[in-house]
Amino acid sequence: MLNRNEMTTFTPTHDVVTEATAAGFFPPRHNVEITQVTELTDRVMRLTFRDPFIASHAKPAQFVNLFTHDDFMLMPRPFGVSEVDGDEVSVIFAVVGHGTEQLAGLQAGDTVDVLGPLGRGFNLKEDANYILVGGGLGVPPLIYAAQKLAEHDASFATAIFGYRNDHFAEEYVSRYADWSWSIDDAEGNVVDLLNKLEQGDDLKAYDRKPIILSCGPLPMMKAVADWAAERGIPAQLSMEQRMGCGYGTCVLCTIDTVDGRLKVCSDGPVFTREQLGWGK
Amino acid sequence: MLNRNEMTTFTPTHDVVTEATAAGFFPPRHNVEITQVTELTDRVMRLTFRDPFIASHAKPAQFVNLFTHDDFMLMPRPFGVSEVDGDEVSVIFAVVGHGTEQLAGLQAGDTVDVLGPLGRGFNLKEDANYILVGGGLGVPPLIYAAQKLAEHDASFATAIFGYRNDHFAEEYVSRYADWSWSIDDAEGNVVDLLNKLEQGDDLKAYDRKPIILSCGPLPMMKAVADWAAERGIPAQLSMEQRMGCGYGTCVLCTIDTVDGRLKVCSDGPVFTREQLGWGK
Amino acid sequence: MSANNQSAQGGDNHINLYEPHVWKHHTKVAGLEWKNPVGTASGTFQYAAVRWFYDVSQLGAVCTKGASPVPWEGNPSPRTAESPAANINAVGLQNPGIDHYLAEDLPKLKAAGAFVISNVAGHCDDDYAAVVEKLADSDADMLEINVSCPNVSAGGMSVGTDPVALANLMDRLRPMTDKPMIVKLTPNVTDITVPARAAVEHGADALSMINTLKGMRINIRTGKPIIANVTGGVSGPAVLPVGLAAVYRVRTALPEIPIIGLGGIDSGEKALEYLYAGANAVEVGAAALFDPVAPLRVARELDDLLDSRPELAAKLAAGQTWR
Amino acid sequence: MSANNQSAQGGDNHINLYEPHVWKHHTKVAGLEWKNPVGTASGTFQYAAVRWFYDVSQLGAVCTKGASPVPWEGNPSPRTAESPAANINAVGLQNPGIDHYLAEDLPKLKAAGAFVISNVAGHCDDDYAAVVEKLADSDADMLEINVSCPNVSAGGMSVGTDPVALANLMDRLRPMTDKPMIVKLTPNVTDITVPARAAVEHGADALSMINTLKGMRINIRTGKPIIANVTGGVSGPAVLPVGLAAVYRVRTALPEIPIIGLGGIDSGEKALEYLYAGANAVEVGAAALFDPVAPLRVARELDDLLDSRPELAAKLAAGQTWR
Ligand SMILES: Cc1cc2nc3c(=O)[nH]c(=O)nc-3n(C[C@H](O)[C@H](O)[C@H](O)COP(=O)(O)OP(=O)(O)OC[C@H]3O[C@@H](n4cnc5c(N)ncnc54)[C@H](O)[C@@H]3O)c2cc1C
Ligand SMILES: Cc1cc2nc3c(=O)[nH]c(=O)nc-3n(C[C@H](O)[C@H](O)[C@H](O)COP(=O)(O)OP(=O)(O)OC[C@H]3O[C@@H](n4cnc5c(N)ncnc54)[C@H](O)[C@@H]3O)c2cc1C
Ligand SMILES: Cc1cc2nc3c(=O)[nH]c(=O)nc-3n(C[C@H](O)[C@H](O)[C@H](O)COP(=O)(O)O)c2cc1C
Ligand SMILES: Cc1cc2nc3c(=O)[nH]c(=O)nc-3n(C[C@H](O)[C@H](O)[C@H](O)COP(=O)(O)O)c2cc1C
Ligand code: FES
Ligand code: FES
Repeated sequence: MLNRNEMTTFTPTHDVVTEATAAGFFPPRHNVEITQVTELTDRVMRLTFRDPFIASHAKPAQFVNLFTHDDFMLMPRPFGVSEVDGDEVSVIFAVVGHGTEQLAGLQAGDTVDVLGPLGRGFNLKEDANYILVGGGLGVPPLIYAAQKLAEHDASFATAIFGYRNDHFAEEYVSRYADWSWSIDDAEGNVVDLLNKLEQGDDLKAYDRKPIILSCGPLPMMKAVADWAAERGIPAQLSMEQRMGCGYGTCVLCTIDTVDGRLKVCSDGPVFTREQLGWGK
Repeated sequence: MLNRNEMTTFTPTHDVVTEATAAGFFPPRHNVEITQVTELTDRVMRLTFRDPFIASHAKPAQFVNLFTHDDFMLMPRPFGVSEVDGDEVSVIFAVVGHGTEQLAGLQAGDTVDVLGPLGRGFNLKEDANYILVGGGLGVPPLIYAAQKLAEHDASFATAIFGYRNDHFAEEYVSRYADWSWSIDDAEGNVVDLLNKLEQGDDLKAYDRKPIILSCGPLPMMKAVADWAAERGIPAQLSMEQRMGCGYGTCVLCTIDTVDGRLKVCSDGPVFTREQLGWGK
Repeated sequence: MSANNQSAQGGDNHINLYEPHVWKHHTKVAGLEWKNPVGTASGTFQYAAVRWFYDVSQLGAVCTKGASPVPWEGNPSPRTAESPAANINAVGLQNPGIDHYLAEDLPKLKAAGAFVISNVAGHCDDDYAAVVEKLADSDADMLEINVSCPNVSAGGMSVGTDPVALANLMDRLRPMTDKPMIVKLTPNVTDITVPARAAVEHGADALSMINTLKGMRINIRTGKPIIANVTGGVSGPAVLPVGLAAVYRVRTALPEIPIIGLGGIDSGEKALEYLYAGANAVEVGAAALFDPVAPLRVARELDDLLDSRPELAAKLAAGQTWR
Repeated sequence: MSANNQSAQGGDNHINLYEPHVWKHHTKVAGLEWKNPVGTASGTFQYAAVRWFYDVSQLGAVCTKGASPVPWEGNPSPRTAESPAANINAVGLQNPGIDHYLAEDLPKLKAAGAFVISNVAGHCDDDYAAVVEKLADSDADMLEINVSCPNVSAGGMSVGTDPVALANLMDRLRPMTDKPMIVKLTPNVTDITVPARAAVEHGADALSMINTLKGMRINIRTGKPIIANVTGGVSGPAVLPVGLAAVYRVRTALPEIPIIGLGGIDSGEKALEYLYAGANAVEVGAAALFDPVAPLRVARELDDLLDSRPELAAKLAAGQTWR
């Protein structure tokens, strides 16, 4: 796999991460080995790469910039970390354009350039019953949230996932969540599930206060924020925006918040419903 | 190996050659398998690919456009065919820049995009004693000339090659040439060898009229043309120029001739010394 | 996915360009029908070279190399340099002259069934007039006046950057022929709508844009420019966004004028972007240097992409545009 | 060669950016010494983001995001689109305003040991004057007046394309400070030497070029522009030849004026091309979006490349240029 020969005279490899961190710096873009690529369902891929630094530092809802091997496509492709296993990091992504098409064609043994982990993740400090409400390709970061929450005895994770059709992430979330419910477009939506949860009095399961973590399509997140606001439940929402750099230097990734235009990449991607002015 | 995803929605593969030729057309740029890559000497590579069409049609001094897998480098890299074996075609090239650097990194099993064969080759119709005078990376097309001449009982080939230092092509030329002499910069130049040939009365060996075929650095070819002109020996010289297309459509590759500015790619690369106005 | 199978859109990744094809989506430029919206760009198409690779009558149009009143020898070599995702050229309009064009090139193209746009080059108004006069009675389907070549010192781009000079030129050329006249514009101006307006107000039936961007590369071994002419014209994928913005802007300023969009097109998808930006048709230039069949492939890809865009397709067929 | 070992020049393919490095080759811009000829480009460098990746005092200069008299919110999102070998941006100069800049950004950068070029943004002459007035007594090492932003409707690029407006602006700003004043030029003009001359004749101590090229992309699923602002500024490797030609041309027209060259630099080799084109120094922009350490890497690569070019290196150190 050859690439970017003319762009830069070298691509930092693994040892550069070590050097950067030893010198007190965050690792720059560097080249890592892909260990597994699986197609979960039609045009949804799970890609795993070896990166001890990201593996040991990534927080849920933080993301990594992946770069294609095609020099026409210089810009980063951001993906939420979906799982960490030892020094291996996984992302789950849908093939929606030229970049993801190409990443989907990579195989174990190939390499990929990566920068990360980036952004501010979910705040999981409170002991709570975290309700992870995900839709479509918003699901992957919530799997990682479930994985991290599983390490805390004092918090619980209830996953509520909505899918277009195939429930592609069930295998992964079921590894970690205390409860996991899912629904697809033919059956209804995640707010239906939230209502059921409330009716079954499971919102405050384990005697913990509920906190919603959500990631998914904008209309879904707005509905979830409304739902949470009506009940006075805190909600942290992970946003998406087209990015230039992913690490806060270019101001290309803003969204409108009550505090003005903020950067999704470094002020977010996680914002509270209050910051977004949603659910009023 | 992934490339050019955004550039074109497909790269024609081998069957396209079949389709094109069946429809009466010359094959477009297409993707072929590399079967061998060898380093002959420091930064001189021999690359072999499987291409039945080029293998059966290429004439000596015709060239092929190779394309890198790096989308920053869209332009063709032209190389003279240096040998054909069955349906495999070889080129020999020096690593002189970013494109050849990348081609040098390819391995057997990788693929490469190719267009060809291109240009007008040497005229080998006359029964003659062909003196192949090559310098440096002008040697490869002359190896192929020797290979083709070896198929003709009525013509002979004497190879006179000058190298910077390592005589990297001896193994190949010795397969085909009736005589082969070589020299490197420390020892002298090809005109010295031509003089020796003349002194030894080997110019008209086998009772055939001598015809010079030459390819190499400009000063060398000019000296060879002068030498030939003084003796009234015909000389065909294979020229180089930066190219845009390689097949005659862009007029980017001209050289000055007595007939005006002609295209190296399709009026040449072979020109007679008379056309070039050399050796007067 | 491997390099042998490089479909980027998950669609049909093997179009057989050599099977007979019935074009589904036509366009109309200045009242004339093109069998599909894709032509070749001037200077990147020579029939003698291209005929071996595909049937040129399959294209919407072929636009030929700029012809001058007498043969021109162009610039010295090297004439080209590479740049990321781009070619830089400094041909300087080398061509064998209009008489040769009329005797050799045009008849062969017409005999092959091509729809021909004859590109006109000049160093001064008299040059342009001399060529247009000879083309007036020819078999050319459309004329394209190149006032935008960055590689010649006189004429060429200087006319395209000066709306008054352009208006004068058009006033002179317009009465000479009834053939539709396209004016080809340069992006090397502060505001491309200024020459666009001048051309249209003085008789242009259509506009084409963009010609190449002025650019250069330097050889870091010698510290000298790679191209003998120092600068050249940048084309290829790198210029795509500049061409799209030019078309979009001119379409906004002049809602009615037919526009041929070009610059950086190497796929049906990119051609489609130009149509959405407001072009009636497109041309493929540098991409044909890297693969001879690129224009035909773009046409075929576009023909398929238009299937799922009936509204756009209907507008094009009626001589209207998306915007 | 594998992807793990991507040296393109066969040289040392592993520069350790984190080891202490003694810069071998300096440059001088408008009389001020830079420890190496590489800076960051305005709008692609924010200390709060970059400080985690490398020691910013290692660069020749850092040029900060354009500051306006009051906070600006910039353009709506999406603000960016990709293009072959390029980024398109339409930030529209979002920034927290000069007071915030002076209170927060500049002190931190100076404390970190950076050589700072403060970029000045404005919608009108009063805006520019208000910012320059506040910067006059600041710790900024140089000022850069951005009259070339294509993403704001008033001011910005319009001043940079109009030599009279530019002259008036400079007449107003020049007396306000002794700090060296760089004027940043746009390539979106017919002849870049016209604003260049106007700037220099009215007091600019140096010129920087190029700002971004106007461009756009369209989403073929919706038929609409990708960027909310419709057009944006193209930067990255695709614009390299345009930037080189601009520097070459201005250097020819104005042999003495210090020039900072930028546009498409992502390697020491490309930086070197700018120096051979006649620049005294360079800046790295879009490349830093794709890899935070790009400017430092370019500086290190260039430092090595200059070893074998003593004549060029000596000229730079003396404040002269290659051409
Ligand atoms: C913080 C964050 C986390 C994300 N996590 C995931 C994830 O876990 N799984 C997943 O499938 N997708 C995720 N996305 C979306 C993902 O980044 C895009 O689908 C992907 O970049 C599309 O690339 P492409 O080349 O296929 O599309 P193209 O449309 O060809 O890309 C063109 C350009 O637009 C950008 N772009 C296009 N769509 C988006 C988008 N929705 N968001 C941001 N940039 C976009 C691309 O990055 C690229 O720069 C995330 C986005 C963000 C911002
Ligand atoms: C007809 C013909 C036959 C050739 N045969 C051989 C051969 O058998 N073996 C061999 O080693 N070399 C041969 N060359 C030269 C070879 O094409 C160049 O060395 C090669 O293109 C350099 O590519 P690069 O990317 O490494 O160099 P770069 O300098 O990085 O290339 C930049 C651009 O300049 C072009 N270019 C650079 N040098 C040359 C050159 N000398 N001739 C033409 N284009 C050039 C490249 O093709 C590319 O478009 C031949 C050239 C021609 C015209
Ligand atoms: C080698 C070459 C020669 C060209 N010659 C001409 C010409 O003679 N007349 C003209 O109007 N445009 C000429 N052009 C410009 C192209 O027609 C086209 O406007 C430009 O290249 C942008 O399109 P592209 O990016 O698809 O190449 C030439 C371009 C190239 C690459
Ligand atoms: C995201 C982004 C923001 C920019 N903001 C500014 C700015 O505020 N002021 C300015 O003078 N130039 C700005 N520029 C232009 C760059 O400084 C530079 O001139 C241009 O991008 C070309 O260089 P490059 O190809 O190295 O990016 C910006 C460029 C980018 C990509
Ligand atoms: S993507 Fe650059 S600041 Fe967010
Ligand atoms: S390279 Fe195009 S005509 Fe020769």
